[in-house]
Amino acid sequence: MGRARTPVVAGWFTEEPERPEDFRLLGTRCADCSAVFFPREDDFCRNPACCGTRLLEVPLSPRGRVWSFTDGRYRPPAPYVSDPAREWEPYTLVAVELAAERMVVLGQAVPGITVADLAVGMEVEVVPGVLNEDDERVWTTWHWRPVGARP
Amino acid sequence: MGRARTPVVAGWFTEEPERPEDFRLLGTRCADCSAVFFPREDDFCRNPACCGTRLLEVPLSPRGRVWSFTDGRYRPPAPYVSDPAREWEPYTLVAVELAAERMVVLGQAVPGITVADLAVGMEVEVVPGVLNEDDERVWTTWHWRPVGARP
Amino acid sequence: MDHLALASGGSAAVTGDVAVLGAGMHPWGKWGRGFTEYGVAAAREALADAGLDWTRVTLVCGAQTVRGGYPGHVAGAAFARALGWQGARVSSSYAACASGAQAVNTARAHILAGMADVALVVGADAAPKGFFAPAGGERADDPDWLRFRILGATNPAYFALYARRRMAVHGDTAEDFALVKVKNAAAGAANPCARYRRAVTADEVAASPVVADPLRLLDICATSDGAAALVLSSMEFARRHTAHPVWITAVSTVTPRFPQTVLELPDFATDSAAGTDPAAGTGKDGAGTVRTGAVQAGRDHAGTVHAGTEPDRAGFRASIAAAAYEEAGAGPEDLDLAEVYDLSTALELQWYEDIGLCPPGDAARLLREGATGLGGRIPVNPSGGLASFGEAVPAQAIAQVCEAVRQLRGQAGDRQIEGARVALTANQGLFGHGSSVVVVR
Amino acid sequence: MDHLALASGGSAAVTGDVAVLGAGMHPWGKWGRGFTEYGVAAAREALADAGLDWTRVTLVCGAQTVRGGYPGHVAGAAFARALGWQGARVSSSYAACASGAQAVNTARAHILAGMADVALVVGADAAPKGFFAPAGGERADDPDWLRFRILGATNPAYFALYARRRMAVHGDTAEDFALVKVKNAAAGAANPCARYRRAVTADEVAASPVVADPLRLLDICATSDGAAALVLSSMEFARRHTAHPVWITAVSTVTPRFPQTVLELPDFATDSAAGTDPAAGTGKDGAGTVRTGAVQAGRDHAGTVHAGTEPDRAGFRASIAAAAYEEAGAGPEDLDLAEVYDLSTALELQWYEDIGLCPPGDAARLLREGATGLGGRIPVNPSGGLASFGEAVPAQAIAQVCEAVRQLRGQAGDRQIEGARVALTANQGLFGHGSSVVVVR
Ligand SMILES: [Zn+2]
Ligand SMILES: [Zn+2]
Repeated sequence: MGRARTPVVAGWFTEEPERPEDFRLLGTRCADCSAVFFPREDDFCRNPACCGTRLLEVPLSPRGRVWSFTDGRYRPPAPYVSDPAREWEPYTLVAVELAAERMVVLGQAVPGITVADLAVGMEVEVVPGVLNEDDERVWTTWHWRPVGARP
Repeated sequence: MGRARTPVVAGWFTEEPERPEDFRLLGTRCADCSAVFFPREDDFCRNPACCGTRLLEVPLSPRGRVWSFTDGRYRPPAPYVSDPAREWEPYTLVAVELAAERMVVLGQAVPGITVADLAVGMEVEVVPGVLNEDDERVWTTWHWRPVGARP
Repeated sequence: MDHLALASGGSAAVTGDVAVLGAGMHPWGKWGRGFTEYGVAAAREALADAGLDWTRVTLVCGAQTVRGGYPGHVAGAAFARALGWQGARVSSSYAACASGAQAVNTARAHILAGMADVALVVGADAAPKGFFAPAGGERADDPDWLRFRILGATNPAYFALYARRRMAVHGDTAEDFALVKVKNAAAGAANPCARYRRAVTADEVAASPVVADPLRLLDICATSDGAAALVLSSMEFARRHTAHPVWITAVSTVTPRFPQTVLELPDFATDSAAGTDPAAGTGKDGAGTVRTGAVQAGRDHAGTVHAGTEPDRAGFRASIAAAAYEEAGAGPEDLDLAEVYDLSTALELQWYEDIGLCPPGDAARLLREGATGLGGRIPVNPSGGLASFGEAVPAQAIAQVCEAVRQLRGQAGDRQIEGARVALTANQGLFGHGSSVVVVR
Repeated sequence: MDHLALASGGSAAVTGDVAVLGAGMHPWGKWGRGFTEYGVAAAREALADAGLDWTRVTLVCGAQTVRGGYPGHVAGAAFARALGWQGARVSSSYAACASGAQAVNTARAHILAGMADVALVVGADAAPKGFFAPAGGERADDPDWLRFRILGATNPAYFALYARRRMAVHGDTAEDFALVKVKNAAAGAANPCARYRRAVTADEVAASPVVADPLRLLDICATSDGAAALVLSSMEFARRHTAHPVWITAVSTVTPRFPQTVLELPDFATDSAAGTDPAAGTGKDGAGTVRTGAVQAGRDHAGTVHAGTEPDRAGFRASIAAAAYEEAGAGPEDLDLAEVYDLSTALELQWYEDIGLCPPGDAARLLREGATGLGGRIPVNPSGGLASFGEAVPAQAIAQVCEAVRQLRGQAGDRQIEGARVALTANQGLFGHGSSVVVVR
């Protein structure tokens, strides 16, 4: 302990949820036209028919369905952080369709989930995760986990 | 000793002159139209009226006259190499007009020469110099020195 | 074609054609030289092909590389200087994979405006090996930097998401993808400018390592050095200069429409379609009417999933081609060949549908029938495509036009499509860029 | 004006004017936000100024920043997305300090070609503090990287070489240079968009530290965040839309001519004039006739040196303005104001001569007479210039046009030039770029 848990990017998800199940991706919603944005837009609404500048933080739906998925069998280049001394462990990427927002959001799957565990249309939920750790910080992120999979 | 003397850029000047006075900047001359280039062009002649591709190495005139000069009172950013732990020592830059080539070539002045030592029109000559040193190499370059100034 | 209407706001009416007087390329490969040298070689070849002296050029349009430090040494100026400063106007365009077509379009606009009569368009790159990666530094406001930092999502990862989606929605198979490679490798073997010039078998594709499931190494295009150049002119100049010019009748440079409902590089998410009615096209009714249509996902007996609230296809890629067709006054039925951006084998299939060669979901069938191979009804990527070239980003869209020009002139050698008269090129890049060019004779 | 002839090859005949319907800016400063936000703010202001909805725009032309990783997030697309994807055509231009004018010119070409009727031009930057520096990495083929590596030659070093040369050749003094700063600071104090808005005295300039002899900190422009935008349209659209548009009648985007005999950023040397006859202009006689004219240097009683084989001035900067004058069918005598690129105080003086306000060598006299100050015969940099703004590279050339528009419309407040009808802007950037725009009402 002692290393600060730090979001890899500020304001994109609940930083310190009281309970893990309160964890959410955070977007913004235009006060004028209700358009929802993730990643968040804080200055200008991107609806071309709207000149809104009041954008309010809004949690995204915690669950969605797999739109597609893949994995990374080779080490990605920087700024992705990985230990070059260790053998590369593929990670899984999931694109998830959220019903209420009618949008697709990308994320890594929780560690241990492989492409063999996934199918298009499967229900998944967002959970807090760790992207990488260094001497000073534990960099936190969001992960997608199939509903019903063991934590 | 033992650290290799290495030109900071290959092929722009005589690397190992037999005598210091044989040191020259090296350009190229188009075999078709005689246009001279510094820095060297090795593939295509840049005279718009010429399609030449045979470019032959040619030494530039060793002397010229000061076209203009300045200095650097603040530490330049990387990739200029300087020791951030040491107080910044201004260097002097000289733009020199070569008569035969009818061109102006920029370079640092030899260490110790300041703007107070220079005037537009003054005759200067090219001499070998050291740009910086690191653990493995002595990086060599060209310097301009007023004719008659002590080496 | 109902998607034509999608593009009407962003594209103009037919305003005139420009002539292609010359085309030139530096072969693709890994040559270890600077991009400027490749570009000058291609430019000199294009000028020689046009029978025009460099000093006759009044506009140089460069497509920028993102490499090489100071933005690609500012491509247009780098080429103009290397060819020999002669006072011509200059411009440099950047639009990711569409950069080359944007340079073509800038030249076209100048010519049609009467601001230039002979324009030289050049794109060249010296690409690094391996995954494209963002420049160094920390840039939390740069989506391209963030996708690597947070997701490790390389370009092939996105291609793989699209491929898996096609497998789920349309029933495409890994064998279909491999067949694209087999087809393009066969064509590339007949192209002296291609980097890879040998036949590839389906077994070789299947034996190559998985890069991003379901895509294997031979499903994904490499990164290459290369250059391509075109000499363009006004109709008037062309008619005086040559008896049989080839014409560019359309260049589409449209952007997406909000909400952009297909996940694009380098984004983390699509736009939300809630609150707007995609059917309205422009989102003008977006005043608070949040729609919460439930996602419906079902799996049929073949394992094909019918999922999602949005049709996958009414998207940006289709609108790119639609704008080109509209501007050219032509349609998919008029094409004799197409050059499309096969960043992956699966993406080539997507393009069949997006440029209207077949209905959504039918691309693999078209491929299996041999319709898109050399000798087929509508050859796609007769050059060999990115599969045979590898990507040299700013050169690639120009190289597509070079292939069209050579085919329409009957100069394509063993890959010649007999009697070709109409060609379309298409590509898509990061950050909402794409392009499509129509070339005719 | 004999230098007009220099540009005739590179520029086109007068082909038509485009209207400026709207101008907008985000104030310059150090705000700590992203460039896209500045650009959107400027764009929205320009659209509001034009009285046009964003969805009415059919072409977005971005001027790229070199910062921000993936080339400026590809400026045109970044602005189009942030304003809301609506399908418009897009382009992104890069040409160093001339980027903004190139974006204006790309918009103009599209409009004159009938490919767009309403175009939005945007440039924005979020500049780092201190010297501009090349991106990381080792690039022995990149002249911009090499000049830092080998010479430590920053941009101010080049400005200082020009300043010292003027002192030697024309007898300009450090006091003259300071007077430029005093003049521009006085104008900038009246400009709500300027970053520095207070009067500066000659003593303050003289008391500021030397950065690159003979230039002091207050002789050299800072680096800033900022944005500027324009809404342009066709003549037909403008006449329907507004009673009193302002017109752009010329945009010069010419390149140098070989041999380029003035040392330019980021070069190590000029071209050699041996082997070519500069008087011939195009170097077409370059077939081996090496001339070896001796350098003659002499010093007159005032310490002024008459040195060198080439006239310093028959150079690129003069040809930039000459092409603009030719295209606009105007000359320096027609100008009511000029906005020129005062990267350093001394460079502003150089521009007086290059745009033809006075003969070579007379710029300091013109300045001392007060001719170029507000209230003078021909005010230069009534906006306050880079001295008051600091450089936000892709925005700056657009901001110059914004100032011209406000002056010509009579909206310039305390810095208004009465009855202004013709304005010229001019700048020069690295790698053979420069631009000049003529705006009239
Ligand atoms: Zn809104
Ligand atoms: Zn030559």
